[in-house]
Amino acid sequence: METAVKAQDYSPAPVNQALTSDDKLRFLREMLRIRRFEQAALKQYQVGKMGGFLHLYIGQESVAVGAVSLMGANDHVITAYRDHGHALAVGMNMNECMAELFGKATGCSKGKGGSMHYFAPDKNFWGGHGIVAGQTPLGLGLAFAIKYKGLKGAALCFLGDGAVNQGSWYECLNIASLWDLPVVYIIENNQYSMGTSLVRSSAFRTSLAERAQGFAMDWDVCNGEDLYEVRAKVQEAMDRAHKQSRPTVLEISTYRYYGHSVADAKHKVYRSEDEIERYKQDHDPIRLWKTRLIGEGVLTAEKYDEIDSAARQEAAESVKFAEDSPFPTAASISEDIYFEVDRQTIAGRTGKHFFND
Amino acid sequence: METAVKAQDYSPAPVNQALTSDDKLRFLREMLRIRRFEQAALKQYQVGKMGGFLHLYIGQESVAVGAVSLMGANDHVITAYRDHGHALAVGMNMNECMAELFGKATGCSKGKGGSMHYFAPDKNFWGGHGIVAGQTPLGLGLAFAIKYKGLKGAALCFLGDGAVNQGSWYECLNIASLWDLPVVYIIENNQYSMGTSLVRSSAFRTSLAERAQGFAMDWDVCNGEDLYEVRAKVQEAMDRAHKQSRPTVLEISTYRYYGHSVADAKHKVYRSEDEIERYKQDHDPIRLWKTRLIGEGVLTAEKYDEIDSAARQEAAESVKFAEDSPFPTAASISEDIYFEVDRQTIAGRTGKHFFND
Amino acid sequence: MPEITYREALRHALAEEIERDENVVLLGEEVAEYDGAYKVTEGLWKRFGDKRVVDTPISEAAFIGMGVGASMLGLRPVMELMFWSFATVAWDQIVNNAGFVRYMSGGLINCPIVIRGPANGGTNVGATHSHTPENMLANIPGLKVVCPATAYDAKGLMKSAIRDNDPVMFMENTLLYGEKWEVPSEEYLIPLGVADVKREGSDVSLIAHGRAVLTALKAAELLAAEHDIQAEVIDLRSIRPLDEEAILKSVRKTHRAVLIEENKPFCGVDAQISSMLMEKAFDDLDAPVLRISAIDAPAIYSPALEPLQLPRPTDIVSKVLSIC
Amino acid sequence: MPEITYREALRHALAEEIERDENVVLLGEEVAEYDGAYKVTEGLWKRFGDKRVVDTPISEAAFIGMGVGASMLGLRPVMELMFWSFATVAWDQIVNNAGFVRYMSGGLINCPIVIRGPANGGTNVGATHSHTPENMLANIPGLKVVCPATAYDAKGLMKSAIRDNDPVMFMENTLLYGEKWEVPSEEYLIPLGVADVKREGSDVSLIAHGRAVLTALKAAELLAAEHDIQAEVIDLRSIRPLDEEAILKSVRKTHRAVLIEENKPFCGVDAQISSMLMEKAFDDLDAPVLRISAIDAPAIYSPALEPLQLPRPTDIVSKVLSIC
Ligand SMILES: Cc1ncc(C[n+]2csc(CCOP(=O)(O)OP(=O)(O)O)c2C)c(N)n1
Ligand SMILES: Cc1ncc(C[n+]2csc(CCOP(=O)(O)OP(=O)(O)O)c2C)c(N)n1
Ligand SMILES: [Mg+2]
Ligand SMILES: [Mg+2]
Repeated sequence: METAVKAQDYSPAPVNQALTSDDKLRFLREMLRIRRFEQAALKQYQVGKMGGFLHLYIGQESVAVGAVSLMGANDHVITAYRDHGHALAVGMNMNECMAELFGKATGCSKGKGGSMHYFAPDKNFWGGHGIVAGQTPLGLGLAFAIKYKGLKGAALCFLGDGAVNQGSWYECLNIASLWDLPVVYIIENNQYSMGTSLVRSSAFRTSLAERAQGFAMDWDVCNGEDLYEVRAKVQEAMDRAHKQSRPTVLEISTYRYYGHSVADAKHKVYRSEDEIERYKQDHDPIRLWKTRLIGEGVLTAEKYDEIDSAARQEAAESVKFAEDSPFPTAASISEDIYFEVDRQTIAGRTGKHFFND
Repeated sequence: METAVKAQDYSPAPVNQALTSDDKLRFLREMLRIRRFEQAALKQYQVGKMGGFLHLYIGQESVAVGAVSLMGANDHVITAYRDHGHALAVGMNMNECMAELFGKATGCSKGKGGSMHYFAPDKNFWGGHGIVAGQTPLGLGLAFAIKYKGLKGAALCFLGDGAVNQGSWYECLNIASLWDLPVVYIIENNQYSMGTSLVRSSAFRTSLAERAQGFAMDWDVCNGEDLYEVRAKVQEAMDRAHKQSRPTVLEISTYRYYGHSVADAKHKVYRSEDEIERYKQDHDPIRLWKTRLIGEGVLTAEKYDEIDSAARQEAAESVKFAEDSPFPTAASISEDIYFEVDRQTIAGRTGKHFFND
Repeated sequence: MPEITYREALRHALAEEIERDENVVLLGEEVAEYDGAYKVTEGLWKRFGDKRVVDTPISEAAFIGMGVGASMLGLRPVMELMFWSFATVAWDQIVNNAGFVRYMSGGLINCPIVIRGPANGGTNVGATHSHTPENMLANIPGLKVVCPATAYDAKGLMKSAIRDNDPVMFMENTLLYGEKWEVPSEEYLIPLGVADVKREGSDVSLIAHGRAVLTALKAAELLAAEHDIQAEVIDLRSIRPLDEEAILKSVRKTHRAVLIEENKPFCGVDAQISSMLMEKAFDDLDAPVLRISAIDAPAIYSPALEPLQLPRPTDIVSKVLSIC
Repeated sequence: MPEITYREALRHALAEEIERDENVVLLGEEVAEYDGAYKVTEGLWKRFGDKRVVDTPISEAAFIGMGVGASMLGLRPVMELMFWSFATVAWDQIVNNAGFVRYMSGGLINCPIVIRGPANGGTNVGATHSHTPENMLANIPGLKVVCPATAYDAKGLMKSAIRDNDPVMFMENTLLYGEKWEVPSEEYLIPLGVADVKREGSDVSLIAHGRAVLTALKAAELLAAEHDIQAEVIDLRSIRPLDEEAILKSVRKTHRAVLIEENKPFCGVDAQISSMLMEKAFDDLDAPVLRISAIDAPAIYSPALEPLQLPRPTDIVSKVLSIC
């Protein structure tokens, strides 16, 4: 597999020109934090510290970090179940994320949501959604609310290359275009939906993003291995949202190194090891960014190791934090269902809300 | 309103060249039968002979008649709730159709389905579906079955210009294109979905059909006022289905003279009387066909009147038939729910199927 | 007190809440320029404009999900489903998004959304248009479900639903839109979770929700007039939260109950009520609690037959006589 | 008799029916080349090829509807939902198409389709992936609903479901896929609508379906061993059609019943069973029929907590002791 889009140099893009060395190192740090967090999580999963699914973001780090790096106070983000990257990128800390995987009370969702359902509304991060493409109407709603409130913002809504075949998304494209809603749909095209390659799941001409055209909506494709390109193209889309209140579909080609989830035992059957290796060697976004920054004189090998060690360290500490945290109490199973009940408002105290006896 | 597509002469198309005078008169007869049936139904609705909704097909007759005229033994058709035209075009008789509106036991669905739910599987007609776009996955299934059985056939699936904004249809487009299924989606673009004009419900560039392009599917637009054009364009799509097992989206512009349903009291508010009159004067498919056939020397004014009278007569008789027919028995409410119960098979006699006591 | 229709009562509730809170926005198919398919929102677009009353394409999954998303950011969308039947194409958004996002976020999020529209049989529109999903949606912890039977209740409950900080599924009835009841001109609220004794009685409790309440009231008249039986009629009004106390209080007084609903019987709301009475009023009952539901078939079209499919006063009378 | 897993039993049923009837075709996400997300269809694509075992895009609404449409033309599609939870995006197709098309066509059409997949909590996949919609779907006249608890039942019921000429919603359980039971090598069928007495007893009836049957069996062991109470365990197997006779027979013998299900309580299947017992076994009951369901909250993720949310043997024991 080659990434669908050939690399060009996007470093001259204004949004990249404006970056300081610190910014660039920060992106490296954020990508490494994601990768090390995921690796640590994988290890813990394998020793039975968590249940359910674990969908790793490794290989795709540039997408979340690049896109989220452009967010301002009125920009919001929402994604699917492969949500750890976006969560860390918006500034959630590893502790709450790892604890969530462990099902601990200190998790970002108090152990109630698990890997697929991270949330941080205070960081404009609205999840973490388990039903494929289920986040796409919600993302539309974020955009609707932004516009309704008269704010200059955008809703970034991520979805996968398999998710594009859920119909609700097309309903969203129509409404977004018809009503001029500031939503940016980012297809993270990692070439597979579970064990199904792109061409086995989707009929398209040049790209999936082109499907937006029939809705009179702007669209573009983007090589996700290059953080500069991600930033340049996402910025274009966000400008369109901020300045014209117009939506965009942006398809970013990327790749996942691991299986669909950790339970995916066949991911070296439906694609070759070779393919995986090639991506790691030639298209790894962290490796490419590192090379780029060294070339720019912003980074040294030592500095890289230092940042990487810190990320590993943070991940290790998050495991310890998760390990040491308490499980939710049994009583908490029945909390966080109704706002009114949780707050014990009059509404929450009126009538029977739960029916176990 | 002008029809979106300018008229060209499609009479030279092979499929039209092949027509005999009798064929041409038959199409006239079928269009008139639909119109007179609908007018009779309207009258009966207004005097309280039926309940629920009544969605009239008047103005759109050329679409159903033109498309259905091309069907062979292995071609199937399915549509939405505005289904009387298609039903009569496939050869259902007025009696069973009118009786269904009256809710009589002699109705095509024994009075159980009503106006929106006509069926005639023996005539390859699979309904009549009340949920907007709900027929589109079913139409896909007809195409799947045709192909599975190794038959050379097509599924004609009609939908409205409002229905295109139901997501399930896009899922169908993808599967149809991906799997080479012989389905023809015909958008009957009558410019309105209830009280909402095309531009208020849909974002598009040149047409709704163009949305198929992103799914690498052939598409076309068609001026529905001209029966020759309808036949020429539908034939192209059916050839594609028959010969290449490839799907098509064909958007046929048309117009409805009455409200969305008879209950629609505002249809001269959301569009002008002028617009309606203009269509009736300049774009009426029956009037145009009549003029055409007179020009071709196939029809005389007298012959037209004769055909029209027969259609009116048939409609009047169907009212009488419906009137004279019995209502279903109360016991029949509980029939036609499970095949196995209806046939009193062993499966149907095992366990409790109904829970009123 | 002025008499107004159920439809007007709803409209007044909507108008008052739009005026009261700038975050309230109405959305749905034909709700604005067309004034609503059933005219519940008549005049509101004209009065409040494009921003507050919004026509949507026929895209229930997207626009219901959009409403949920917008509610997460603090709007209070009131979404019209032209029929509750069309919830079938937005089921995921209702259940998984509106219903579960609070829980899955450990309480970080709440969705102050109202989804409203008619949910009833009896109008000869066939099986696809006659769904009554109150039982299914009340099965979902995280959702609230309300089924008003009168104009008075409709208005007071709607205002509470809009102010509620949880998602409320508000089920109206097209057969009631044109019916009139006394409704005060002054503002009032009816809390969710409080049943209403629509008629006092001592011999048997008729427990119902939605239009079945009116059927029960008619049955109660017949029972009094023809059989000297005083039936108490309890209107649940709100299915979740549910006023179990009111039900128990009545049954502990009458010792007999007949449950009436217009839904299909299997796992209907009344199955839940009956099982609750079984558990909590076993020793109070002098006879089995009986149920009357719609005849267990998809809604039939035939205008001559459909009235037979729904519970009638005489059906209730017979059931009552069988245990009294 | 050989012991095979629940998963293998299903697979054998599918393979046998594919061989028997050329109209049987399996469709779903990852069912073919990937061998199935839960490996139920493992090896079938290799064995039967592209035509009979088909991978679909992630488009449940379209492919379930497609299956219904194809079944109208005489195919017998067996559709896998990777999780029954994903039925939320195909609800319209299941209810309005599969459920109602026969009725609305006055009996002209039937839909011999099976929709199958796991429907259960207990695997720490969170609320969006833990739906148990048997109550909702059994509410729909026109649909059939089956919930096998053992490999033996799974195989026999699956074969009947595929041969049935009505739409059958077949709900499996991921926690059971790897469990083994004795299953004969010879062909056999288990009819829909026949409950199974999984354990005979005289003191109390434990009535359950799906995995809750196994929990009930464990509880019965505890009751026998520790409390000298002989519980009879009735496995409903099929929810609609329902074997009311078997339930009544057992309760008329034991005079006491506890109902157990893994669904949420409000309008669960056991609400229906309890209301039926209320009506038909009122005088046979020596104590109220009690229910145990999942704790009434969306499914919690936490692996430490989720086991507490589902009914446990000890929960059943306590309930039984409260009435015995
Ligand atoms: C409606 C629905 N159908 C199926 C699934 C099961 N499922 C979870 S992820 C997935 C694949 C999605 O692939 P893609 O959109 O490409 O995202 P990626 O996993 O590659 O990030 C599937 C089939 C689901 N969660 N929801
Ligand atoms: C899912 C769903 N939403 C809404 C409706 C109500 N409804 C019935 S027809 C209709 C308009 C459809 O317009 P269009 O597709 O253009 O078809 P036309 O009526 O013009 O033939 C609407 C909104 C419905 N039946 N189903
Ligand atoms: Mg992917
Ligand atoms: Mg239209």
